[in-house]
Amino acid sequence: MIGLLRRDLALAIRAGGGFGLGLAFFLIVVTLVPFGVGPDTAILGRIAPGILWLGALLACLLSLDRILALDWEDGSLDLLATAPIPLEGVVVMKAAAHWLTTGLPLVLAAPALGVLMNLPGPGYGWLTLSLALGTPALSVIGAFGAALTVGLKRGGLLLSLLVLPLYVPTLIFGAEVARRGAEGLVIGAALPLLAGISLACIALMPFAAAAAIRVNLR
Amino acid sequence: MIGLLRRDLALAIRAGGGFGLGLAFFLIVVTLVPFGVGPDTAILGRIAPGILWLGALLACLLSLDRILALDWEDGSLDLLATAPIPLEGVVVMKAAAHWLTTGLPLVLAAPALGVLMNLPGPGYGWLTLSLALGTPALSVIGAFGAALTVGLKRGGLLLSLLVLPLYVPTLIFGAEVARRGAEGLVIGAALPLLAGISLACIALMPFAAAAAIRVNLR
Amino acid sequence: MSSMWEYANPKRFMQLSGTVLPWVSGLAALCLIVGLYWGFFLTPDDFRQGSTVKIIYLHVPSALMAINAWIMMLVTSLVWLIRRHHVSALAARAAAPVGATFTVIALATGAIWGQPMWGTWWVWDPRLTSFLILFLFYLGYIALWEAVEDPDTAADLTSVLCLVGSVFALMSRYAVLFWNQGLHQGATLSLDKEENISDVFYFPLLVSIAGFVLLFVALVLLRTRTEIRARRLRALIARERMA
Amino acid sequence: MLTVTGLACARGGLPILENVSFALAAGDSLVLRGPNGIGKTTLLRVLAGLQPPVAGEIDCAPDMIAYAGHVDGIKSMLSVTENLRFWARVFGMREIAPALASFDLEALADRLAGTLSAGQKRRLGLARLMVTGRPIWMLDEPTVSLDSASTALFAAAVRRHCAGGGAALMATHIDLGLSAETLDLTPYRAVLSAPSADGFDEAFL
Amino acid sequence: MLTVTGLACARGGLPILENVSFALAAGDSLVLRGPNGIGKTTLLRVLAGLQPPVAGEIDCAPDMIAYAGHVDGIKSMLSVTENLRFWARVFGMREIAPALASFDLEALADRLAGTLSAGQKRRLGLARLMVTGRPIWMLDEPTVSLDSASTALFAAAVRRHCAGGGAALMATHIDLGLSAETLDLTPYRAVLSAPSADGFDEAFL
Amino acid sequence: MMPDLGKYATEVLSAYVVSLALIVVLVLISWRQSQVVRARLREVERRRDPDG
Ligand code: HEM
Ligand SMILES: Nc1ncnc2c1ncn2[C@@H]1O[C@H](COP(=O)(O)OP(=O)(O)OP(=O)(O)O)[C@@H](O)[C@H]1O
Ligand SMILES: Nc1ncnc2c1ncn2[C@@H]1O[C@H](COP(=O)(O)OP(=O)(O)OP(=O)(O)O)[C@@H](O)[C@H]1O
Ligand SMILES: [Mg+2]
Ligand SMILES: [Mg+2]
Repeated sequence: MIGLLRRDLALAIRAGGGFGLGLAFFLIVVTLVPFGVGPDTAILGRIAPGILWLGALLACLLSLDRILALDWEDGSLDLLATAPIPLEGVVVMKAAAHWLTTGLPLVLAAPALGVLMNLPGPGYGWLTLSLALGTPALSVIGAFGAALTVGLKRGGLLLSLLVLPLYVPTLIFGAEVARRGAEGLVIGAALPLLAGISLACIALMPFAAAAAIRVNLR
Repeated sequence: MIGLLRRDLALAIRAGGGFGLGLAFFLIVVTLVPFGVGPDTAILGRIAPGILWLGALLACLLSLDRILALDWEDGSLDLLATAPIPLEGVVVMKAAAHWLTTGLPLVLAAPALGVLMNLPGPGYGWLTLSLALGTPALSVIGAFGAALTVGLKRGGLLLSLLVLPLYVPTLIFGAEVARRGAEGLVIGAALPLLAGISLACIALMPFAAAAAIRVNLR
Repeated sequence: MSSMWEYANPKRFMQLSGTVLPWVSGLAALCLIVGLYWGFFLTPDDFRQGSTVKIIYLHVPSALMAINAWIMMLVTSLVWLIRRHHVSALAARAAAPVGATFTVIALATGAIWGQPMWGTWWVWDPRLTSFLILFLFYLGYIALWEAVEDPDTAADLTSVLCLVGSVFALMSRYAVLFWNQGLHQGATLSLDKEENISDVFYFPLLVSIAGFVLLFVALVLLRTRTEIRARRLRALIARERMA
Repeated sequence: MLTVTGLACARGGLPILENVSFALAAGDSLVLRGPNGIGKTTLLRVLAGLQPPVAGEIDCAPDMIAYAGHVDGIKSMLSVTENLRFWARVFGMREIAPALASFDLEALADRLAGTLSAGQKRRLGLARLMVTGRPIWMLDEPTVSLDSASTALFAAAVRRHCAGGGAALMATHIDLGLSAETLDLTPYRAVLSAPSADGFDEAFL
Repeated sequence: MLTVTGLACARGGLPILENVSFALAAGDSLVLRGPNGIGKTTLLRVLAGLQPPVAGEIDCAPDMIAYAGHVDGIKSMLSVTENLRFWARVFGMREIAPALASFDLEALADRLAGTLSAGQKRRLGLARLMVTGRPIWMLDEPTVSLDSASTALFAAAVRRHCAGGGAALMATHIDLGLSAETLDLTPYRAVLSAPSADGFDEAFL
Repeated sequence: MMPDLGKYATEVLSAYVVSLALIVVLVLISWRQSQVVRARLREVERRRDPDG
């Protein structure tokens, strides 16, 4: 299974800088927001936590279809399904590779982008923490979505459509933690709830995803 | 060439509702924003034109890699390149199909979503107009990006990275028109500039895109 | 014999750059040390900006070179597209990370300067914004080079991207100006302007700019030599495998 | 090793093969034949456990089968060695040298798999079977794009595998030069029973 | 119709074939042979104009060639008829019935192409050639996955095409039962001249 | 020796440190790459042509 993780990381890096690209997309989204919204720093500061969370979410989303689609196309998934490792393990490893190449860099880069968005001072720590807790859930949920849509020739759009509603709770609590942090309020229940969602997703989603893959291979 | 357009439209519709999906993504992004940003209506109204434009842009972006990648994978692009229609024409038709399935529905749906975002009254007409003028440029620029990255197995991310900075002028002028419209200001030069960018892109980009495809097929 | 294109031949280029490189590097180091030392230690504080003027010796040269590096890439890309000299394409590839680094330096020093001057690290000022966009173009350009396997294909695609990108970078510049009138300094270095910055700051700045230019040239020469060698290495290995 | 009795398979909701029975013992190799569209691919996928059978029994531990389909599961951005080593790890094996040698891939070992020609890719796909360490090979048109020398390599590899106590089940249209039994699937084509006149039974059939 | 003189082609920056010369007249069919990786696919792509030659001349109007590569350009979400009709429109033709008939596709005409078996897909890919209306067919391993009956259909289609004044150039490893000339590419493998010792000439070779 | 930077010392110093660090890193990376590629090329050429 570690072999699978290593291969996926190698592929992500070799196939054009897996690490860099998610990050670059995040940077771009954050850059584009002021063009849309206007350069007023007060407003930008207000919406910064939410937009940073949304940007992270979209950066994750955009790379989701790589989780399984390539393996499906070249037949690797058929072969993995008949290999001596459980499909659940395959899903976990693929989600982990996705998180390492997309989620983790976002967590590390978020403070720098916070500067661009005039995030208020106390927000930086909370933003990073909330992303660190929340992005694993995004990757696992995304793996489930990828499993549902694997084999359908429809580009990422259907996948996004399925996955985005599932992202809503994570987004709400994550952005809430970041916003309260930025405004200096008490964080409250949002943080444990966010952590809880992540843990539950990591524990349960792989089974759903593996079941979906089995159905799709049929 | 019309045959190509018709085929692409048929494929978009059959392969999982091309029309619906871009729209649905737009809808979801726009609904997620209040979760991220918080439900304050005054702020939402302020940022509405910008967010709607950004949502449209991202919805376009997400479906870009379908413009050429599928045709590359199954060999159709090789065959189209040896067919008696010029590659430039192929690019135009593919961009047109993309616009019809993604840009046009967004234009039509934008007013409805404006309501969700508390877009101020006078903004609706201008938002629709700016999207109608701007989204064709998004599709053509996207086709160029797709041509650059066709044949690279790297999912949509590299494509986004290349295309998003190219979207900046269109986004700025488009959002500017929408914002000024919403705030009841004079629109001024932004509108003709937006139209000019769209026209220039439509006139010139297909040549660059066709050149990139030729290089990639080599 | 006298054609400048001769140096576009890799062999001639390797010879020439081999002899020139040590001199350029030495001169670059000299100018940088002199310029930055002069600027940092020997200039007075500005009456308005205090000691922060000293940042100008890093900020302005790096900003200038960040733009000029892109222009150089544009020219070499055109040469590659028109005359198909490999050295030209490889020089563009070699220059991109250097330009990107200069862009980062300009952004970082500007941001650090902004904190005391404007009270914020970052504002969406046109000059700053266009620089951020330039940085994005660098990123995309470098990513495309890395992503394409075949070197000639990569050269062609990145050249096309560079051309199209330049046009869009210009358009973005105007769009951004239209969108927001900013806080940033106007051009104070132009020769025909009345209120040029005073000579105390001016001369060390010039030396420092010369240092950055030479540093750029030296780095591009060095990296182009590496790229050429890597190309040959690739060809030789492929050939070994075929045999 | 593998015993199939009364197997029926469906594809796209329609039954296509019925009542297939055969047995494969250690050392056997069996060639599936039949016209295009008879259901060879479907049968192999059912046997490999990728798809449930409609009826009948497959008597075989699922971890004995190494399946190779129409596409090869090759990553074009990894080198030939890396591709093989990955599959070896997944199947808990170590050695990839014999696989490289059997399919004459040593010269290509460091090439990115994406730069191989069609036949070279297929050789790599077949070499993967040798690093699974599993006794039953199930191959769907293994010799597609192979030239005669490579086909001979493949036949030799199958012969060695069977001699070593393995078994092979292959669907193919061409002659492999193996002394294998053949099973023609034509007689097993499913006959659609007339749907029950009053409609609507459990499987809509 | 097609005359090739002294052609050299490269792949991945390396020359692989040199000095290939042949001519194809109306009514001719020529089979390219050679071991895996010799460069058949590359040669066909060069001739079809998808890739520039390194040296040599190709004397042929580019709009005379219909190319069919390793993959078929079939859209799985369109039916067989829709796929064919699309290509017919692109090439300015009308009739698709003869193409369907020649490759025995009538029974499958309304099926989505994605639900065809490997051989059925390939038949559809070959049927596409007939709706291009172009005189020179260039085929890269056309009979992959075809059973013997379909191979015979294909051979008959080629024979009819050549009898009607067309020509065909095919790369294949198996015997098609056509009375075609063959061109073995093995002797044309490019010999790499020793690279200049001090390196760095224009092409880095 | 050290000029008095007044209340902006951190800003000025950090600007210099960041810029010089970036420049040094870039120079080092370029230099290392050049050495690595040069060594590998030399090795391949020797392998190809042992006496030359
Ligand atoms: C992240 C923030 C900043 C960026 C990206 C930035 C970028 C630039 C650029 C692109 C130039 C133009 C070089 C040229 O075209 O000649 C420049 C020049 C200059 N900048 Fe900044 N800048 C930033 C912040 C600042 C700040 C905060 C100050 C001081 C208050 C400042 C002062 C100057 C000065 C004095 C020049 C020289 C103007 C001239 O002579 O043309 N910059 N900067
Ligand atoms: N989704 C589907 N709906 C209906 N029929 C289908 C579907 N998918 C496949 N089929 C049919 O099932 C049959 C069996 O296909 P299969 O791929 O198993 O054939 P095969 O024997 O492998 O043929 P080949 O030699 O061409 O590879 C074919 O007739 C095919 O047309
Ligand atoms: N990017 C590349 N870099 C180096 N060599 C390559 C590259 N792509 C292909 N080749 C080599 O070029 C040669 C020609 O490949 P080509 O696909 O033309 O062979 P082919 O004759 O069609 O073989 P097959 O019968 O297996 O289809 C092969 O040896 C292949 O390994
Ligand atoms: Mg089959
Ligand atoms: Mg081939």
